[in-house]
Amino acid sequence: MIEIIVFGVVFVVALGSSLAMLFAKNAVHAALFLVATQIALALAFLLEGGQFIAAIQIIVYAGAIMVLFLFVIMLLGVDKKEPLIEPLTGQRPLAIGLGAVLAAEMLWVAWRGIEFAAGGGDAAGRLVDTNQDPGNVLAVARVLFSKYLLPFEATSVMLVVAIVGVMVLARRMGMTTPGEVAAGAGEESDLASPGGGATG
Amino acid sequence: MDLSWLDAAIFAPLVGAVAVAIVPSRNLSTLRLVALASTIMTFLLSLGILVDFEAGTPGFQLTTSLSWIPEWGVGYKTGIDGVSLWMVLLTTFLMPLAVLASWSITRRAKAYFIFLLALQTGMTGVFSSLDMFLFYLFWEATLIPMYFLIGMWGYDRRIYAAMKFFLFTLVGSLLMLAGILFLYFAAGDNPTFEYQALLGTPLALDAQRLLFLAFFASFAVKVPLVPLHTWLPDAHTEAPTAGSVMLAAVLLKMGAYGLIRFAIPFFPDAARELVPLVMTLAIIGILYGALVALVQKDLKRLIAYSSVAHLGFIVLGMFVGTLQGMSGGILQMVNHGLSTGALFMLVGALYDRRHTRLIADYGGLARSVPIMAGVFLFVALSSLGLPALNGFVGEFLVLVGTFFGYRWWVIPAAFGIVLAAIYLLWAYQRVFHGEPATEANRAMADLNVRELVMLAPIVALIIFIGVYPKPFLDRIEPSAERLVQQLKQSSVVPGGGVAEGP
Amino acid sequence: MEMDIPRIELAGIAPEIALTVAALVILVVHAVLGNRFSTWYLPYLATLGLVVAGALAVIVWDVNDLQLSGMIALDNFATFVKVSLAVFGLLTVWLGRDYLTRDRLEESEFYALVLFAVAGMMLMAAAADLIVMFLALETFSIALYVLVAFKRRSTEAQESAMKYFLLGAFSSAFFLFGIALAYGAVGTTNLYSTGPEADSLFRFASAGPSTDLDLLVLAMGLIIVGLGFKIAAVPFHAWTPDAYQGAPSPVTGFMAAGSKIAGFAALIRVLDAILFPLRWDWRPLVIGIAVLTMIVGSVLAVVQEDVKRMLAYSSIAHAGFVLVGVVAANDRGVSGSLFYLATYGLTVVGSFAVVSILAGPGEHRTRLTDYRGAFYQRPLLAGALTLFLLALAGVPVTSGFVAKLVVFGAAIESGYWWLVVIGVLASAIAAFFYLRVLVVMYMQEPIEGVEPAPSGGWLANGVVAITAATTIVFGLAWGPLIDAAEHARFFVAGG
Amino acid sequence: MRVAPEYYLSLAGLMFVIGVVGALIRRNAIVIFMFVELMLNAVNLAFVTFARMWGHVDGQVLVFFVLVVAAAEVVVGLAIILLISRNRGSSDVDDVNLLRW
Repeated sequence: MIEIIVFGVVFVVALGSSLAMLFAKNAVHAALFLVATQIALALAFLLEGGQFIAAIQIIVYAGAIMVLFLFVIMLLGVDKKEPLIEPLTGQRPLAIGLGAVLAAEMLWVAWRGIEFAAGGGDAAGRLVDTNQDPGNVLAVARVLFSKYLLPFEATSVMLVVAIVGVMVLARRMGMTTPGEVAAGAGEESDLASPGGGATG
Repeated sequence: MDLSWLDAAIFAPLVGAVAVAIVPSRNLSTLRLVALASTIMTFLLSLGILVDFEAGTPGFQLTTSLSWIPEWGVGYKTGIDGVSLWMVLLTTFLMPLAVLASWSITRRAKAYFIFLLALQTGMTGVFSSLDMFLFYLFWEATLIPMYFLIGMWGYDRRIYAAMKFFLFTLVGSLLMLAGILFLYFAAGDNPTFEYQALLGTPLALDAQRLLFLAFFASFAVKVPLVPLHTWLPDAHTEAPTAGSVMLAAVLLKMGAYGLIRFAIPFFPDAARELVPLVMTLAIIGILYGALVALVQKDLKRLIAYSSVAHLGFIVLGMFVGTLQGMSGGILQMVNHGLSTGALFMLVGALYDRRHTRLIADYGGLARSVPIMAGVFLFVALSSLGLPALNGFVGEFLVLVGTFFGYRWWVIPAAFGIVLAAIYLLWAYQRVFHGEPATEANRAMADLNVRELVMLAPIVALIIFIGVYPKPFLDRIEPSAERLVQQLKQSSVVPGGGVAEGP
Repeated sequence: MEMDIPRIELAGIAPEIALTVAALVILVVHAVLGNRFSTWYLPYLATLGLVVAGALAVIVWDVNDLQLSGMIALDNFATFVKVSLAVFGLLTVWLGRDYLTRDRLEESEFYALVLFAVAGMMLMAAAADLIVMFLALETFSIALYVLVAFKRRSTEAQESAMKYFLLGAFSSAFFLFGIALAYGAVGTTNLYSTGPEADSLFRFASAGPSTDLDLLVLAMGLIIVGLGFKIAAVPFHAWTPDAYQGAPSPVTGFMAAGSKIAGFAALIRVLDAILFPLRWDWRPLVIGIAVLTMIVGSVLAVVQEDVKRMLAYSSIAHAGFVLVGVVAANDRGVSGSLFYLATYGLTVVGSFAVVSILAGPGEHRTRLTDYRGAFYQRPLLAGALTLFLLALAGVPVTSGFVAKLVVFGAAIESGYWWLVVIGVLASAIAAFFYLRVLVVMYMQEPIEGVEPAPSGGWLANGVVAITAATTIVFGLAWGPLIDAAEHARFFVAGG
Repeated sequence: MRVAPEYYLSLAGLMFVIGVVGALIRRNAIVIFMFVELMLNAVNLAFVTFARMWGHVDGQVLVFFVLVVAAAEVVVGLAIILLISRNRGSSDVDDVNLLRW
């Protein structure tokens, strides 16, 4: 019963904030609505037995990533209204039409597509059991470091790529004269650190 | 490695092209001489083909078969029969003359000769390929050198003409490529590109129709049949002399050759069905080409349209389904190559002297350049089919063949000959008779030694074929007979739509 | 529930590891040594890494295995793609060396990012699990976003990087949602069954219409959309012209060759191997995309005035041609597509090498009018570009022709002759713009008073020579390559 | 009493669609990027929902990967956006016309 009530709240908040993002004229407002959505989703994760995920959703997403967003928005001072001219004639109605079709498809599949018994039996109950013993974090860790070992390692490479990339980009910001050849990787850049921070 | 004279003749020009590439580009006369020597060498090699060729047998001779891409059933397979024999010889015969006709090319001569020699390999290869992959390779390989020859050394509207030529031909040949692929997979479990293995591939009638049209698209553009001919006047007019010569004398024949070598034998049922259509197009071509030629002001354009008319004759002969028609059509391919080639060379000689192609700019030349006038008249007479000259033999055979096959179609065809007499003689009269329009015409120099050397072999052959065509017909007829038979065979399988695929 | 650590078998990812190590070594060594000793050794390190990676990929030829808990497929299909990628990477590094020293850009990061990108692309080709595929895709995409913005002080380049990035992230989200739905449908993201009772996408797809497929079909559609962005298929191509134009030419060549083969490798594996039983569901979508891609790519290329932009549209059109092979979904289709991608990659890297040299320092000369009379100023480069363009147009004697032949052949074998007719007509349209370049280079005179660009270094010229040679060789003696492509089979359980 | 997965999925689907529409119709690069993040959030919800449906934690692990990817993307993406605004000398990052050919 609690799940139904909380889900109702989550549903309204998540969907409402997402819609509000669409209509927010101000980038800061949009970012804040996104934060609201993410917090609502964290609640949904809790409802569905994903405690660990719910926690990192708040910490990484709402915490690190969105802070970075807001930081950049503030830095650029884009707290102003967007021009409402259509970028490409008909792009807006086209996008909305496409969205409507996609939404219809999604809903139809959501209600038609999963009728077959996934996994059989009381699958959700099994997850509850897992979360009791050995507990959600341990269960996630076990799967993550066994079955998903390779993807886990792959993410580390990806993060290195992102860090190297940001270093390159950051060096392009300070550049004033073309003759100033970058002095190699030893020259640490301030902007490289958010890359590390967000992933930590 | 069992290579024949044929393979040597195909690749000798490439060796020549490499030799030309080595010569420093400043050294114009050496470039010319190397190119000339290479083409003459090739011609001598091709005489070896003539020696080795046995008259009276219909099949392919001097065949070479090498494995190339066994994974896809592609082989290097060459060989010739009575049809391709004369096409190959026509090519190798005209090539040294085309090089001689290129003396006026002084700008970027090195690239010019390389392209010209590459073109020769492509043309010879087309006529001797017995593997569809190889054939397509050579077929397209003629396209690029010709494109550059027109585009780089042509006249004012050369870029337009080169683009048009390339794109028209490419669309056609790409459709043919799709057709070749379809045929390739239709052949059975062991797909192959080999020509003789593909003959008689059973196909449903509607598949045959589509495939015939795909091949026909490619060849009809090349021939060209009205209404696909519009690239031809531009390309012929804008090309440099040697380009026009090779284009008219050989490249157009590739289309007619493709029709009888591939389109008809592969899809005889569809071909039979479409004979009336093709013949109608041929007749339209004869009349249309002649009528349009009548009103041309540009000498090269006039000859270009005369080609449309002549090729109409050739295709007519090939599709009437009689031995005379087929042999006449094949012989006429040679004849047209000789006479039209010579006409283009003469116009090129005129252009070199006066830098204009307009008929109105000339007049009264017979007095200043009597030899040239004489040769021009002679070649024109050959082209319009005067008895005792080569054109007569071919056209007469075509008309006889048409008469046996489709009696009433002879009338428009014969009318075409009359028109040819009118436009050619009228053009001759306007250019060489009357009062010289300008001082330049009065002071024009007659044919020099080089030009005489280049025209004399053609003149000799024109007379030879006109008087004594037997050596030619002896070799053509067995193959022609077989081609006529192929039109009468059937390879249709009942049922099975094309939609299901092979 | 005890943890079962997977057997650590590294054969499947050895090339990726080698590349990662090489990239890190390059970064660290350069960071330690700085610019004190010049940077001549960096391209050698990168070359070494790529050669080792290629060799490590080759030695597992004919091994048929799943490794690391079924995350990596060790099959000839992956090997073929990996070797091609190693070659593209090598050419890019060599070309990049020339470009970077000319434009005085930092080298170590460039090589490192290229190596990382190659590693990501290789992983994508070998991925036997959708999540690995996704991570690999993100790895090389991130590297490419940065590489596109690599030019210094070029707002144009940076804007194109942003556009590439935004659309790339957008498409990733589609891909990811597709993965989520596939996971929902099957309960795993794995493509192959690792054990007798394990579930996999393949097993599910093979079960046929008895199961409810709606979820999977939608997932499939979203995955196709996501990968469609990477291979630059219409209507997901909007980033391509800008990114290709804005990126440094070596990077553009690398994107066109590597990104395409990696994206297609994933697409082919998912569609032609895993979801083959569902081909009647995905074929209409892929056919539609293929037709649109061929036609739009060819038609829009005709009106371009910038050579790089034109080559971008040409690369879009080529994606359409490869899709024809994907649609065929037979053995010849797979091998033909691989052949196409490998030879197209070499040709396109070569064309961008020429473009890079002719564009001069700062890459200012890429407009069509800048190529006027190029043949008379740089005959060999112009000749090579001619060869590449003819190959792209599919003219015989070049590898491009054979590539079209095998792909179209596969489609005809599957009965899609009408798709082939559309394809050949599109390539005829496409020929028009290649001819335009030839016209400008050969049939127009150079502009008076404009100095030709300085000639490229020996490395860049070497890249041009190598790619030109392969373009000819694979056009005439294409037997060995098509043979290898035909042996590039997918992993088969128990096979 | 549990809420059926259909409801969660509907929410995920709708959020995803809003993300798509927003990314297509907005013009500010940062805002477009936020909509992409919204799409990724929808994906996370779908993963978690399916994880419960199948009764194992694999889906939750996948969310972890999505988060890492999102973080890496954000870092690079925002760096590019910052770079442009710096080089243009203004904060004007509007007019990202994504569908221009």
